[in-house]
Amino acid sequence: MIDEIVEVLTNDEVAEDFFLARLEAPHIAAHAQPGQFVNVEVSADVAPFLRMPLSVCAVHRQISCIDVLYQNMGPKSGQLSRCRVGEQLRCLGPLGKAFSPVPNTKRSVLVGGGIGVPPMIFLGSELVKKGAEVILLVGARSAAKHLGDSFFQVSATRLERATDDGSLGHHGLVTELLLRELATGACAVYTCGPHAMIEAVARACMASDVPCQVSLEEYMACGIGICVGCVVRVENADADNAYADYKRICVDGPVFDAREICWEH
Amino acid sequence: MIDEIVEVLTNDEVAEDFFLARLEAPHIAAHAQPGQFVNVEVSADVAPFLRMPLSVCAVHRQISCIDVLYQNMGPKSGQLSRCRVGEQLRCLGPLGKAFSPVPNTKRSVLVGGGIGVPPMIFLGSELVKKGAEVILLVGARSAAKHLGDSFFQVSATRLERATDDGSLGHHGLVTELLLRELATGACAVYTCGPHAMIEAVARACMASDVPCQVSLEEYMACGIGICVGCVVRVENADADNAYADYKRICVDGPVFDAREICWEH
Amino acid sequence: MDMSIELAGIALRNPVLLASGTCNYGRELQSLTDLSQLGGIVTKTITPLPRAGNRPQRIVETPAGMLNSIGLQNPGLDDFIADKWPFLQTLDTQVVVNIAGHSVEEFADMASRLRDLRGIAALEVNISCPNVRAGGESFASNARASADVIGAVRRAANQPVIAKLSPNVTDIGEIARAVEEAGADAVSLINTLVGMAIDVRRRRPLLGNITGGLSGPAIKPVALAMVWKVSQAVDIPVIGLGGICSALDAVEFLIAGASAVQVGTANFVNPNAGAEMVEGIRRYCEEFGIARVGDLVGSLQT
Amino acid sequence: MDMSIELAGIALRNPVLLASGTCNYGRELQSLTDLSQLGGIVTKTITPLPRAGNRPQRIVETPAGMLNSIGLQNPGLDDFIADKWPFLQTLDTQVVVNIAGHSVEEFADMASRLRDLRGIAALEVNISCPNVRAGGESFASNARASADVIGAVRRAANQPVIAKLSPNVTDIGEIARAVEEAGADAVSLINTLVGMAIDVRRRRPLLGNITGGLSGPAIKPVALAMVWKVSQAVDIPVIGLGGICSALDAVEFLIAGASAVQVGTANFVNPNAGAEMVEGIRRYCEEFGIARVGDLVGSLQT
Ligand SMILES: Cc1cc2nc3c(=O)[nH]c(=O)nc-3n(C[C@H](O)[C@H](O)[C@H](O)COP(=O)(O)OP(=O)(O)OC[C@H]3O[C@@H](n4cnc5c(N)ncnc54)[C@H](O)[C@@H]3O)c2cc1C
Ligand SMILES: Cc1cc2nc3c(=O)[nH]c(=O)nc-3n(C[C@H](O)[C@H](O)[C@H](O)COP(=O)(O)OP(=O)(O)OC[C@H]3O[C@@H](n4cnc5c(N)ncnc54)[C@H](O)[C@@H]3O)c2cc1C
Ligand SMILES: Cc1cc2nc3c(=O)[nH]c(=O)nc-3n(C[C@H](O)[C@H](O)[C@H](O)COP(=O)(O)O)c2cc1C
Ligand SMILES: Cc1cc2nc3c(=O)[nH]c(=O)nc-3n(C[C@H](O)[C@H](O)[C@H](O)COP(=O)(O)O)c2cc1C
Ligand code: FES
Ligand code: FES
Repeated sequence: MIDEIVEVLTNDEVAEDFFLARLEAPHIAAHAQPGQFVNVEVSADVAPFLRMPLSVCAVHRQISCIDVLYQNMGPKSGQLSRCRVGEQLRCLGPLGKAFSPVPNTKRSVLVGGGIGVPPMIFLGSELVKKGAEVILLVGARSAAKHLGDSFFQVSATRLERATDDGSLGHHGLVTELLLRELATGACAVYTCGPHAMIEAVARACMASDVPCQVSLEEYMACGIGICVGCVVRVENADADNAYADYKRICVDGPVFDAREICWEH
Repeated sequence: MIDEIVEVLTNDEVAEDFFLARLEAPHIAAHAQPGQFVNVEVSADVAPFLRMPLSVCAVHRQISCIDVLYQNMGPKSGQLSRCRVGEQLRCLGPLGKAFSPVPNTKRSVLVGGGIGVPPMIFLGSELVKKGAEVILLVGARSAAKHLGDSFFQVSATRLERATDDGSLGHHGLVTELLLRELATGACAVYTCGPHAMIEAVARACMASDVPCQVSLEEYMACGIGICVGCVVRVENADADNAYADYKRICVDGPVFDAREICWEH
Repeated sequence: MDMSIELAGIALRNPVLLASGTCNYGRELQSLTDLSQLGGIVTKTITPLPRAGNRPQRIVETPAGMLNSIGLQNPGLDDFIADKWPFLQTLDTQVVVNIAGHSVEEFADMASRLRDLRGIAALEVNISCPNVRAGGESFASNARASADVIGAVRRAANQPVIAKLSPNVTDIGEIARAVEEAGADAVSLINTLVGMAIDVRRRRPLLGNITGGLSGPAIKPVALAMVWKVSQAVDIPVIGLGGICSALDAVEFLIAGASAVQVGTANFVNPNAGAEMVEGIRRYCEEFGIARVGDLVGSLQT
Repeated sequence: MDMSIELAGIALRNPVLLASGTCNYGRELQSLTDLSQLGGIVTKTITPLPRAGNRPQRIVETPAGMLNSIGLQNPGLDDFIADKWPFLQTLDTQVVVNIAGHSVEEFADMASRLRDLRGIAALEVNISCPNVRAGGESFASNARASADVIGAVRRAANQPVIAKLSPNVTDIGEIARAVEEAGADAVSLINTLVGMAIDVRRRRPLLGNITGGLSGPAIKPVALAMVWKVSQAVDIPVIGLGGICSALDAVEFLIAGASAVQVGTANFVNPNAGAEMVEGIRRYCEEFGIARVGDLVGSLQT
């Protein structure tokens, strides 16, 4: 993990409010694993002040690049979307713990939603490379909010979509698609997206004893474990050690085993 | 005076750290007089926060444009220097009181230094148009810090330069050039630049009873008289009214008669 | 969509006022904004006698804010009545007159001399300036001194009295309760935070007065926390200000418990900020189905 | 160019330390910066027993700053001694250990249990947390309570004692004098300002703990004014912090009277900020012909 000065090679709107940026980042490209993220300084000025955490969406080792896929929803993402090709940014990474594919499982089911899709794209492509069967389930509010098939080409052996309004794929929740997959046979599940979706996926998997790894998000300041701000409550057996009630998502995660997380509340 | 949305038509470095920007500003171009300024919102974000006051350097009524000439010396000017052609900015103006050319004086001597040169360029061109004899004296630390002759073509019948290091024109202070002019005969003097220069010019003129108008600068927040921040101490006859000790440069100035200003301290 | 607010007996067209010292006495803004779009304006602090204010430099920008050391330069009460008020009276908006003095008597004097002025919506009492008796410590930093001033003004005035509180205190809730007991009809907060900036080349303070008052977006979180705290400490209405630049900033203050807001430093960056804010608050209420802006006040769910 | 500083008997390689709670216990920064380039680091506050801290959301950005409500999540003294100290001891930089408790006794206990730990440069006492006896009001908001804590720690400790002051008070100079009399060897300021942010869509506080501590560039002018004020109020050395991001920010604090500075929130944006600052201060001194960085301290011309 280093604080790399990266150059913006491309930065284009690829779907409604979604931007894809390619960054020349030799160190990060060489080491990033699916589920890991980077913390990008989108402006050298005092506002926006904090860096912007972004999941690695793809790595292109031969050209020393990584891709990040982000939604324009506020000051930081807005600033990043205005970055010009050729600009240089400080980019800290790769950060956090990656997914650790469950050994000898032929079938992997990936469930992604919203800004949780990028890490699924990266994970899917790595699993496909290893010759695994990868079912990628993607949920969004409407067809317009879905990324085009091209984004998933190398990331899944089968792609299924769900929309709340039925404008594309399954009319309903992506978790309903998951239940079908869980019913059809043994598999391992990996998920990232809105908290409600992740929780539903985790509970479904735990209910049917399917291994499930979740990638969580929380507001971050440092991304490297020094502010203790980005925490999630975890199951803590040791009543005498309240310190272990919360873990830092940026260093102990963002990927956790579903059973580690304290889902109530 | 209005808060006009202006478009940046050009924005180029024209001398060491000096930028010339042409702004399409129909209202301001139609009304701006020499000595007046605009207050430009260089960023919509919270930093830089305040607007940047800029003297009008030239107006091009036929194409509804104004030129501003600025030095890159910090956050606001840096931000402005990065503005791209086609960008739109809020620009409040024209602001402040203009120079009021002294009636029936054939000879006008203009003394400018540093970022005080732009208003002299504008004033000079208006006086030359009126057929007056205009002697423009410009001072700077070194030749490199001087603007090229092209900037002064239409603004003077005679241009003289001074440099502290003698690398161009008179070796010494621009005020020494002024003394020569004061000695050669009747004239009216107009000046803008570093405070020390303005004060020397004002004192020299007052000593030889030559009418002198000075354009002052002070740190500004609003530029329209509502913050009472940009004040200068003036001669105040009325001992009972301390309120009159200070005047607001943005609305009562920036142009003052040299005799109005309280020069001590 | 009902934008009106009733506050300490003052009927406001909407909850947005311009803050004292950031709109002078109204004249300059005439040509740049429509003051009749606002709930009201608060005039710059006037003192019994004319004041010169502090020596320049009086302003410097800081991260997401600014420092000022104007020092209450103002024409004094006589000139205000003779020259400023006739114009202010013609405005189609509520005008709150902000006053300050160096002793309880000075404050009371001003209030009684302002009784006769028709059309003053309220007096806002700036207790943040130094108390000459108590060796220059500000009235606002002491509950007892604050109560003495407000009590005296309340007795002398025939308009609603708003106590303007300083954030430079250990417990602003205590001060708020003290002025409420002394008869304040409302409180407004916050005034500026004490701050400083240094010129590292000359190793001198950037401001002629060494320290100044910090305002602007930088202080918004502090102001919001204090407004929330005070609105729980007192029963009189709270007017919130401090770094409010956008409609959503204003909405945060209303939700935290403010019945109205004041726009200060934002006027310097956008002289039309107040009017634009009124429109933005209206849009927010429509989007979230709020019928009366008053329904937002203190609606924070904790 | 002599960058060294001697402060309350502690020899610092240079005047730049990392602030408590912004470098955890040092480990995480190892790979991202060279801690031996720094004057020292201050470890995150430890309490007698492990603490869970506050529920999330614990962080939110604000204009030129951020709010945090970590709530002193820490492993407690035993784990600190067993697990954190052995690593800290190996660092080639001064390590200041920051402690907190809920009663005077808890503070004193911790100090005595830390006597045996070899190599602690100093104790920094975080008196900003709530005093359970005095119904949750923070020690730091009361001169007497602050003095009681510092006095007890001073008697129990065998290292220099630094009192870390809160800015949320009426007169920080008074608190500083009180802890000086109680035996503090130095004071550090400022801790965070109380602040708040509201989610206008859900009309809820953005932080799980409702309010939080404001830090970052936004508070720099406030911190600088307080450092200047305190350095005139006391004779013991002052350590300045609050919004310091650049070398020139640090220089402002030294000129205002700080003998050393701490870098806090800036670490989150640039984990190498401290080391870069040391270089920047050196360049500043060279440019302005300052032979010893100590010559800058308190050199403000007013
Ligand atoms: C590990 C991790 C990986 C992420 N990966 C991606 C990604 O691949 N693509 C993507 O579009 N977004 C991703 N995000 C979210 C992204 O970092 C935030 O949406 C972004 O910071 C928004 O900032 P803003 O100023 O544009 O919007 P804001 O208006 O500031 O916030 C919009 C939303 O983002 C949240 N947010 C803002 N700042 C932060 C922060 N510093 N840390 C965490 N949440 C924040 C806010 O709570 C709010 O819900 C990731 C976040 C984390 C923690
Ligand atoms: C009436 C008037 C006309 C001006 N005309 C010109 C011009 O034509 N060309 C030009 O280059 N500059 C002009 N200036 C100065 C210019 O506005 C400032 O230099 C600019 O704001 C610097 O900001 P900064 O952030 O780039 O630099 P900073 O690092 O902020 O400051 C650099 C210098 O500018 C001063 N300054 C910073 N902000 C302001 C402000 N808001 N108001 C006044 N002074 C400030 C500082 O005191 C410092 O001395 C004018 C100023 C005034 C008041
Ligand atoms: C330049 C300036 C002058 C001010 N003058 C006064 C004043 O005369 N009386 C007063 O009560 N408050 C005065 N204030 C304080 C503001 O009314 C307001 O309380 C403070 O600035 C915080 O709000 P803001 O961040 O929106 O500006 C002044 C503020 C500024 C920036
Ligand atoms: C996330 C975070 C955690 C903090 N934790 C502590 C702490 O445990 N103990 C302490 O004394 N100060 C703590 N502080 C306060 C800082 O040490 C510092 O006093 C304050 O943030 C102001 O400095 P800054 O603006 O440079 O960050 C914390 C600050 C932040 C932002
Ligand atoms: S973001 Fe700072 S600890 Fe995770
Ligand atoms: S800049 Fe505000 S009064 Fe002149």
